[in-house]
Amino acid sequence: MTAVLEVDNLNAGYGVVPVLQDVNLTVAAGTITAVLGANGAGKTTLLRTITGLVRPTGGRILFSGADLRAVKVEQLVRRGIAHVPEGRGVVAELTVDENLRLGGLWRKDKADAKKATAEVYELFEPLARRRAHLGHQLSGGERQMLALGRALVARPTLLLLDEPSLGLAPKVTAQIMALLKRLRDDTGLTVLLVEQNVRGALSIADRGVVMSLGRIVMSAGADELLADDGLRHAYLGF
Amino acid sequence: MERFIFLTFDGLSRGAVYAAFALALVLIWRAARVVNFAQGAMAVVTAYAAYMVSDAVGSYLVGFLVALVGGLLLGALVERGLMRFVGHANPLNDVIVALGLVLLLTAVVGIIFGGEFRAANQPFDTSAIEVGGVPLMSRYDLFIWGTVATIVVLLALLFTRTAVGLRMRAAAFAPEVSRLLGVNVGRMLTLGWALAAVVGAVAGVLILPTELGLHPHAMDIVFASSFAAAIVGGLDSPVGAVVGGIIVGLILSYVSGYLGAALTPVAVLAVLLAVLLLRPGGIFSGVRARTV
Amino acid sequence: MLRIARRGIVVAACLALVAASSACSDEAPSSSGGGTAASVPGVTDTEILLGTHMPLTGPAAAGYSKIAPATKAYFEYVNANGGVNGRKIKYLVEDDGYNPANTQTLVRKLVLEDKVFAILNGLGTPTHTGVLDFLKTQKVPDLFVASGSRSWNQPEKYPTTFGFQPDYTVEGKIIADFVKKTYPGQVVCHMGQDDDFGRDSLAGVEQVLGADGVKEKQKYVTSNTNITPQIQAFKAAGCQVVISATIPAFTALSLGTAAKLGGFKPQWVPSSVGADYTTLSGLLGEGKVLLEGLVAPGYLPVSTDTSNPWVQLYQKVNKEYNGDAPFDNNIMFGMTVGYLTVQALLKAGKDLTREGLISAVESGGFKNAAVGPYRYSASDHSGIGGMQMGRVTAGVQAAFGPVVQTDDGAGPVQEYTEAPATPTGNGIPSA
Amino acid sequence: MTPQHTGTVLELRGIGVSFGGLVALEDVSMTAATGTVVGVIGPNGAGKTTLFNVVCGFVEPNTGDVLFEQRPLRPRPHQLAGKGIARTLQGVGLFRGLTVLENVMAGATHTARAGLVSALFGLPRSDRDERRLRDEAMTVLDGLGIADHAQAWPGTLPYAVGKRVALARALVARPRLLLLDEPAGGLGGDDVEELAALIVDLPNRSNCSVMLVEHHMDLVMKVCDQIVVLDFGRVVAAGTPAQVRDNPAVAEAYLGAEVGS
Amino acid sequence: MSTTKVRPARSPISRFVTPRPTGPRRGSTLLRHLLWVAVGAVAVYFVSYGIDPFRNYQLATVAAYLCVTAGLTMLTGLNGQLSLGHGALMACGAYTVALAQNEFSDRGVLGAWALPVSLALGVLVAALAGALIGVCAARLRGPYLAGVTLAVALVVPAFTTRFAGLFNADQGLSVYVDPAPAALGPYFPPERWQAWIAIGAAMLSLLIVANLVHSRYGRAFKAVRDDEVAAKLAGIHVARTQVLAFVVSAGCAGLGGGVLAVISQSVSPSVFGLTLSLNLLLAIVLGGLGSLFGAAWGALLLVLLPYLTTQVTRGLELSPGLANKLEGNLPLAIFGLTLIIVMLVAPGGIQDAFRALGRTVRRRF
Repeated sequence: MTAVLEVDNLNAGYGVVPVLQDVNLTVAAGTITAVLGANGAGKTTLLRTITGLVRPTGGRILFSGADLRAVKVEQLVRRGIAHVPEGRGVVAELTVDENLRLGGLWRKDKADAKKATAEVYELFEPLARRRAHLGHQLSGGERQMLALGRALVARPTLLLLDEPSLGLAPKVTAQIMALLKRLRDDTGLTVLLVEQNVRGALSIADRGVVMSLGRIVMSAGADELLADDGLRHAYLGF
Repeated sequence: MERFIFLTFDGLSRGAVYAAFALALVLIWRAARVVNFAQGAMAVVTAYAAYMVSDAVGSYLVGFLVALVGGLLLGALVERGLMRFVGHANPLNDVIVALGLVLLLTAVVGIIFGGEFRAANQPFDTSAIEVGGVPLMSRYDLFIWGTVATIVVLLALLFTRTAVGLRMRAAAFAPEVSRLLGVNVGRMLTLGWALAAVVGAVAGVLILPTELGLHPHAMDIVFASSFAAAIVGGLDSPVGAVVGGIIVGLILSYVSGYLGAALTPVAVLAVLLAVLLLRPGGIFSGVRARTV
Repeated sequence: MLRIARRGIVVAACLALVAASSACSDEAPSSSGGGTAASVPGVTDTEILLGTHMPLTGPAAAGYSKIAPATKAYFEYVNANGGVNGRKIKYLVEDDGYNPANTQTLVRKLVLEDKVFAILNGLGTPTHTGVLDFLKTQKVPDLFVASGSRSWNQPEKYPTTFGFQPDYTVEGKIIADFVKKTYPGQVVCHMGQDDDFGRDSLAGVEQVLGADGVKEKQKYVTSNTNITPQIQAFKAAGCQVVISATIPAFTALSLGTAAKLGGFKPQWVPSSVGADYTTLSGLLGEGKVLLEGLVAPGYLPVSTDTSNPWVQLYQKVNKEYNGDAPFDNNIMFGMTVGYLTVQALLKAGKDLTREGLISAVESGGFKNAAVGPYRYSASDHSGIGGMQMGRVTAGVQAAFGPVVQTDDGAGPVQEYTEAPATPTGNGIPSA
Repeated sequence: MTPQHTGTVLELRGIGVSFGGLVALEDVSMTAATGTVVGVIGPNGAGKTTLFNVVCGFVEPNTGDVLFEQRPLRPRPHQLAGKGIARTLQGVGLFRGLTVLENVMAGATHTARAGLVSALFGLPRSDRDERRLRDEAMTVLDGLGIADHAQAWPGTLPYAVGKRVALARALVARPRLLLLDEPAGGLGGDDVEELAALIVDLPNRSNCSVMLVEHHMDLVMKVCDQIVVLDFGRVVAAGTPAQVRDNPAVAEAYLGAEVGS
Repeated sequence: MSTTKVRPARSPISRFVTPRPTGPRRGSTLLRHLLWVAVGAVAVYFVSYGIDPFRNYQLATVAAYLCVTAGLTMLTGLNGQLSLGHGALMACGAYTVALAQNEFSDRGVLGAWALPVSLALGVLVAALAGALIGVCAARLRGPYLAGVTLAVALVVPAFTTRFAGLFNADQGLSVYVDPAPAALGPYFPPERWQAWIAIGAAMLSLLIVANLVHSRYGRAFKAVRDDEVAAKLAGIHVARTQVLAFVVSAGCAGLGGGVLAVISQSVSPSVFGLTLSLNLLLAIVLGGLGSLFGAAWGALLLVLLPYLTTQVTRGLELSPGLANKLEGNLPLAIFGLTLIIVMLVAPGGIQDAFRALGRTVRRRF
């Protein structure tokens, strides 16, 4: 198992307020890693720092061996990293079709971008029916599908997913989790998943990482985390 | 009735230019959330460039093209060289820098070309075509309408049909997401300024022959009217800019014609209040976001 | 408390800064005027300091910004030839951008800081009106104000202020008299700027033609460049002669707009303020053919009349001392003001005082490029009283007909018969 | 630990809200007994915040009535504090241009007596009023254990302290009903424990009933006397924590079933 | 019953930030502010004796602008409402003072009380106009408010022309002002008297604004600016607070306008055009938004910057042709360039730059 992503001693913050402190994390290829923790623990900042939306104040981020700190945000998608940000990042003023086109605009291989788009419509049937609708006309579930679908148009090797279950009915959440699992199993996609729905996330994840106050306080196999009542209670609050 | 018809057509042809100029303001607002107070001064600079070239070459068309290219360059230059470096600690900083730019550009134009009015070239006959004794529109008015309509159509095509347009819209609405999707947001911002400056430059070249002529301050009043137009329509809406432009054009014409020229500023204020007190975000404002 | 303390300190610091930047503190009552020549502000054995305020920038600068440099150039010419009684004239020009707030500050700067001997040819009615009281208090000669307002002619209220050009009412009467005689029975209309310019002009016109002698009256404001509604109203009223109290830009705009409205071609008779052919043809570009047949009064020789000795003199000075700026009526105006000033200074004598200068102007009798007489006396501070009509023929503006004069009251318009003056040998007045 | 009041502090009857055709709340009825803590739970988008907004007057219900202390409430947000209702916002929601002390003093605005004239001229009346507000604010800050931060700017505070300041700003108004919107959001384990103790104590110590929206189930189960579960804008369950916990509908809607592999 | 224990701040930032003490202090706000007004007044008294009449006039102009910028920085900086129309509010004050003074003079009822009464009327009229605009403004945000207030700035000439009988259109009115009291001596320069009047007004304006800012209203202004929803929940009537800020700031503008009318002894519409309104905005932003100090810097800049740019360019020796082109334009270009550079170098304005400098110096030593 090779590491797709390695985070070494990462520090980051907003202004003078530190948010990440000495974060170390290794994500193996073809696995799903769940990042868990309370609001404000730094999970979202971790993802944003990895993709360069927040400038790290110290440490390294290696993606397939290359340091990401030197890579511009808009170049990441060309390297195979897709980030679905918090709140899903559907451009509300654009139509479903335009959102999906946006996902493949950077690609030279227009034919494959088209093919990928078609695959997304196949994968998420409800989207196909709402091609011409604007982003803000979609339901929460449809938006999540759109954001995920748009990321997949890029055919990424690493998918960073921030709270996909936010505000979704349990059934929809379950579908999305199942899809992630399938993508990992079928295409070898690597996923870094920030989730509050701990049970849902751990049920598909290979590893779980628990953050608190900007640090990683716990890192273990998903099964281990689910099984250990003490850990669960202390860090996950259930 | 004849007077009313006359004033209506007069207002419509003015409104067309206000619409184009308001469109330029809307473009920048949508791309960068800045009301570009330097729009008028920038249009003056490009108009002088167009004037110089078309005078030297003797072709209106060449001058027109110079204005287009000049606008593109100037817009990009202003964004790349200046606006990009303005701190956003407070949204007024953009306004102050734009005002500083107005002073600077006006003074430089004044130094190079002097403060005299210069006759602006016009490609067409400006005498009005009469219908039933009422002079309605001149060929030049039709040219204005045609050009403004072309701009609106081209912009619509650009934004809805092309990849660049899609990128620009995405970058304006959701810069962060766009970057994650590989869009160079900084470049889109530059392009937005450049496009807006082109539209402003065209509006400037169009309106000058109907105004006093070319002069460092030629666009001051046009800017004020067009800003009002953009606000009436809603700063986020290109359609609003066009409708707002026509509304302001008509109001100015009716008030000038029926109540006296001196009262036009009062009329503009009244229209702004009437519209904004009913719709605080302009006629074509979208749904208000949830605040809690 | 700390913040307040710091605030107090900085306020004090600000004030100290102002204090520190001040050159000196002058308790001497020099501003009250009088005294010997040695203590007269702005006058030394070698120099006379004059100041003015002009719009050099801003929307109103067009044309006007050329006046002060022309005056200055004429002074340089005089200085190069020995000056006035051995003193060279230094002319400080302040740009007020036609904003009265700036005029306020700049005129105070000229008087209080630069200590000019007199304010000369300050331009604009709204701008200059604001400094009348100040100049009166300071007893500073306020010569040859560049505007046709009647306000400058109030010797009891403002004893140091003098006008220059014929006021707008005088001009209105002269134009109306001409129109009445030349175009009898035609429908006459009036286009006026919506301020004292338009109002005074209309008053003069109606004085001659009667209130019902003007069929359609329209006004414009400089902040609204769409005057199509006004012109259409003239057309609808069937106007045949339109007298206009318009600045050049709006004269041009009126002509251009009228031409657009289905060939509406009345006889335009604009005020001299807005009738300079060079300026107008620049404004109209290819449309300058519209100026053909334009009739307007003037109080100075037309700048294009190269046979006129004054024009020749001024062109020479313009070439040598004014960077050969495009020669037009504004330069004529500026140089005539310079000439008149030198005349007045010479008349005031070697022992130059502010009171002396004022008496010198009040004693009158100046003759120079002006086609009509200067009316200066102790009881009349208005300027030139006569005008001559001019017409554009084949692209050349030329004077024709008699010089006429009148007052701004009910007095008649009558011919002025004295022969025009010519400049002395080297173009510098002698005592 | 005995409640001083009996009866209901807040009653909602058949509240319905829709935004442009989208139903946010449908026929929601519930009561909050005086001196109790009522929790509102449910998935995001279930209508919890909308429900708070109805009580606060930010959203006008299409149907139904709100009764506060048995009287109909036609709330306008800025009058709430004067009527005895205070609310905290999701996140921190502090005024970043005011110090902690000033933030809390702002919460007591409705109790100020000195008028504009005394303020304009800095009259003693205004000073007295200000000192009283300041003392009250300091007392509340002290009670929450954050008096040390009184002069700090909100932007420099640790998240947990910020949330506590927001609570202080609500408490300084001496509300009889306190609406807490995700008070535990972003707090660590210890902080949540302390918060729980605080909330439980409010009805006794401050005569203040509490209604809270929260995801943190431990907290909800620990502090609430009654729990209302919302899903898709409807009440799907209501009762004591124990009753709610055992309700299968709640587990399905909110707690989330595991994904079968 | 478990009590909460005090927890140490986890983040180390608080060590680096020394918050300025705010909120009420012991002692009387009025006395404290009066003390500083007195200090200022005494300082100015001596300064006004130390400088020549023209500096005194400049000082008077700075003070007149300071009346306005103090109110405007409160409105824009502390309450977050943008106004491009304060020039028009100044015009309200100026014309009221002009009409009142001339009326008093015509009736021969002038006395020491006349000027304060006229100025008070000016403040009243401007405050009423401000209330009207404020009620509209309370519904508007950002550029929409800017647009409406910009339109307000442009209506002044329209009114003076429409009611030319009262306001005398473009030409404006001259303002009768009593000369300095005879007790000050025959050679007492009128400019020094004007400076005293203007400084008195500026001190009053600063006093009132400072009092207000340090009261619960000042707190409400900032609360509304920072978070309207939270402000409502804190019991603050948002719209009323915004209108109040507008009214007080308009009153200050009216006072400033009135003082300007008095020191220049004239009023005309083009003084109060859009340029003035924009200049006022420049002043408060360049000075440092939201601080009374910044307002003072701004007022100083408004007077000194044009003066200095003209002085600097005057020294150049140029050929007549070039001089004709540069005259007037060069100072404007320098002015524009200065604005841009200051905004790029010190985006928080002068006051902020000084504060940062002070912090650095304190940390060093």
